[in-house]
Amino acid sequence: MKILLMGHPNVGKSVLFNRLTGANVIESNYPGTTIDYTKGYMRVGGEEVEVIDVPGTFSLDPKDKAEEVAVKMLHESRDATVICVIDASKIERGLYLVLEIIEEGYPVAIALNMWDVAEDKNIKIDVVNLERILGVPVVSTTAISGEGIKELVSRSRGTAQVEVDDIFERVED
Amino acid sequence: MNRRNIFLVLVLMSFCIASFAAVIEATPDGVREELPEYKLEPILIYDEGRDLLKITIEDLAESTGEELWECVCRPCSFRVTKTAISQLYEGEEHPTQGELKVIYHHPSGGHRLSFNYLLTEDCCTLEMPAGTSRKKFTMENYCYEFIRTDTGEIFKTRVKAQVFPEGFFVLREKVKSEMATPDEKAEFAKQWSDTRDKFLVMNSYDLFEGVEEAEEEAEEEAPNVVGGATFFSILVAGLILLLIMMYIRRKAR
Amino acid sequence: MTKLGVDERWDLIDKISKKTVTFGEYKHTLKDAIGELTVKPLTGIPIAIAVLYGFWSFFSSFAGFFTDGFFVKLFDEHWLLWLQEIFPGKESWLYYIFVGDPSATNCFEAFGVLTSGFFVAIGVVLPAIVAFYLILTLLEDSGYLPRLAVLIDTILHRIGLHGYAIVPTILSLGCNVPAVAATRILETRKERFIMMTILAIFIPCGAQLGIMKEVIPDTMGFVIFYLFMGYLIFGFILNKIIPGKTPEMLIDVPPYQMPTAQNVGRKLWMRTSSFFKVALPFVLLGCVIVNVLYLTGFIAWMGDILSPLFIGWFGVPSETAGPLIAAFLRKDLAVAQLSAIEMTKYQMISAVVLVSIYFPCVATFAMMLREGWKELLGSIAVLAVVVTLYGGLLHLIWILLGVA
Amino acid sequence: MKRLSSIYFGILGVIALAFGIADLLVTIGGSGLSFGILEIPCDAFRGGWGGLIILSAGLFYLAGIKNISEIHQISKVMMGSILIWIIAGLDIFAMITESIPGGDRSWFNTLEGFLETYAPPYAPAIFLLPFSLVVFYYILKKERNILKKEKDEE
Repeated sequence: MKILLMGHPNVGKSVLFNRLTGANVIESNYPGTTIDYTKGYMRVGGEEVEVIDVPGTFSLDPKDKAEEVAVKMLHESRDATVICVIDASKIERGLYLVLEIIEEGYPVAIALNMWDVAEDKNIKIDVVNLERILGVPVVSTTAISGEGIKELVSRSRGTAQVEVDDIFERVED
Repeated sequence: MNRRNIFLVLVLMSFCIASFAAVIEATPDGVREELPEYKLEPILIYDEGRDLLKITIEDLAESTGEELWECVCRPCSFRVTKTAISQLYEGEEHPTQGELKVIYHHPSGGHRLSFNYLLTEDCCTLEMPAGTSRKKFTMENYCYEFIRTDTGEIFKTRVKAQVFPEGFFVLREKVKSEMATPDEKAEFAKQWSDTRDKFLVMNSYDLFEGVEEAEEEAEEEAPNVVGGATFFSILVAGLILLLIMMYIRRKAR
Repeated sequence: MTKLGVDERWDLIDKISKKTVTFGEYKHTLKDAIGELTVKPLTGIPIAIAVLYGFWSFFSSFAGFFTDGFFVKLFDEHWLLWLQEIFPGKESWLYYIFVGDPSATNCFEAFGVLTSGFFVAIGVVLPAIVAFYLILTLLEDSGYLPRLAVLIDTILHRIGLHGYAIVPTILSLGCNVPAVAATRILETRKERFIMMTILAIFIPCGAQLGIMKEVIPDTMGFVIFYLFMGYLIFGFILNKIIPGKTPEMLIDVPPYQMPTAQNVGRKLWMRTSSFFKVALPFVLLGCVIVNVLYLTGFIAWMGDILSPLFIGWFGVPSETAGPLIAAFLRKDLAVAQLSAIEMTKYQMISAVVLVSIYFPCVATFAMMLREGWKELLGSIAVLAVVVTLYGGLLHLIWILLGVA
Repeated sequence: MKRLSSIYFGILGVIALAFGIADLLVTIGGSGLSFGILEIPCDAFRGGWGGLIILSAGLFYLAGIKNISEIHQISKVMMGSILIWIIAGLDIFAMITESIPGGDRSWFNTLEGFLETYAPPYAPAIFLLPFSLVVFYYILKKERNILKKEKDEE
């Protein structure tokens, strides 16, 4: 099983990555470019899972080299599950990338990271309702302190493809 | 607005120049001409041509164009150079002109001419200490640093405070700015002559600081352990307090 | 799979967020207010000055504590004496390369690979690098570094770089090797070339700063100021000469947060170990080559050829040819050798400026090679121009000052 | 309460400003000054650069005292304190790193030598440090009455 960690830059992806993969981390360079990305492994339910920290990107139509690499990496691993890391205090910006990836047909799980920052800014998110509408697991996490990481890992294994049209219906009722 | 600034700067500048030029250094009148009984060894120094010069204090006065009784600076610079040489060179070793450098802080012609004559022109540099001028002298003007360029050794010294009588510089300033009363002038002339004679008669370790012969052990001021201990304990207490507060705040959240 | 258009996607998002997100009355927290202070230029610049003061003060105390406090004593009184005893063949050239000259009293002047090579690498550079990366990682994780980049962007843009170029610049104060690697943050080749060149030439590396502090403490301020001016001027010139435009800077400034010890520790370990894996072998290799060159008299021979250039144009004594050539391999050793040569204060300033401009150390050289050999040749060409121009200019200043 | 704190930080700002200017002047002057346990250093780094920062700390305080309860104004006062903590903190850190190694005699310093490095005279920033900590008290109080207000609302 392969997991791609995707999301905007500075949403705490690498902190989450460090939490997930512990020490065995390899700093590698994407061939033909000077963009680095880190790859690591974690054991989930007795199974060895490869986790890749994809360079930060705002959307799937790339504006600079790093975003190009991110999109290539996504398209290269058709079988991967994608964990989208979103800054909970700026949820709309994050959802845009999530929808794009869902449209590409990848099984997705969402980590609403920096949950503590959202609380400080007095933003309340109805996680259960969001999960019902999107049809993908949504877990609130604070990577820095490690809260929510275990739940995110276990629930991301069971996620499946979702149709965008279904989301439209679910958002109406 | 800036026209006023320029005007201000001009006033300031003219004031400086005026005060600087006011004082012309000269021998105060009414000075005792007879010199006390004194016996001083000449300074032995090689000139550029490697032959050994013997310069007595009289040669120094003559060659720099003044009678010996007319100046304090010549005896002072002679004695300080003699002392420096005795500190920096052992036994038969003698300095060569151009090899021994001096940094002095007294603006008078006496100092400049004597050092230039003894050590050659480009070995002597004058550095005026802060807060002193031709009109206003302090003990700071009577400090000297001698540097042996071949070995890099440095001999730092200054004239001891007790060589100058009490209130000598204050009196000098008054006399120099023509505000002294006649008997103040006479008193200054007497003190001036006494000081000059001291430089001729007294031996070097009484005149200058840091001369080995009379080894007065400089009492190294006791390390202020108590002050250090109090500060350190306050520091530690403060850190512990900080940690407790942080702990409470985290607990509260 | 149906694909949505951009607007459809935003409508869907609006609908979703209406259903799930309720914004409480958002009060500006103290943290945001302070965050604003650090970015606005009027208040941001004094804060940046204070942070850089903190950076430097921590760096010198931390590095000083280890180097002067313990390593000097360890290397000079134990390591050197032990080596001088047990190493076979006192006069053999092998001894000379590995232990250096037998009469040396401290590792610093022994110039052997095992003695001064190790001393500089572990005694001086290790604490400097650790102190350096510790602070840099703290600044990065706390979120202040991107704000500093935003603040400095306007200035750096004039020399064709954008704000984030401050990171390689600060990094190269630690060591040029990671700095050259860090130039990858910049997007276009032009920016990367400019950055690498003025970095390798003008920014003295940590070890060299340490040695400078020991060898010429009073004139160090001049040297650094002079180099920094060169950094700006030549950056500006290069930006004008090289075609292509520098893109606008797009940085997402993260919120301030407390850096976590675990994250800082990991980054610190990764950077320090990568330094040792990459730079250390070259540092020691450089030491060997320098000694071999000295032994075979190559440096003396080079010295005679270049001496008209040194005396006439740069106004420094011809013996400095040796250290200047040694500087190619090891900048820090060269500065130490310079201190042994008899020259006036002003000549010393010129010599040290030349040594720090003259050539990056061989480890940086290798890193630049890895980045692309065309860039490397370009950098060497620029370097040659800079050395002759800058050295001559300095000499001219001394002449005008009447101190030549 | 508000009047008292703006007066307090006003005075603190003026003192910090004075110390900053004194630092700069002494550094330009060329010879260090010390009165009893206060010592104004004359080296370009701690005196000049450090002096400049204490000066801006003073300015931050003064800029922050007008209607101090407003969040942006407290942040200026807070920033003034942070600048002082940087200078004073690193001075203390320098003392600590100086006190432990034993120089050429022994590996570690003697107890007496250790304590002696903490002896006065101290740089001006260290005197400002305890007074700059008062800003914490003020912020905690402000947070407490915000919580109280929220409780009243519910």
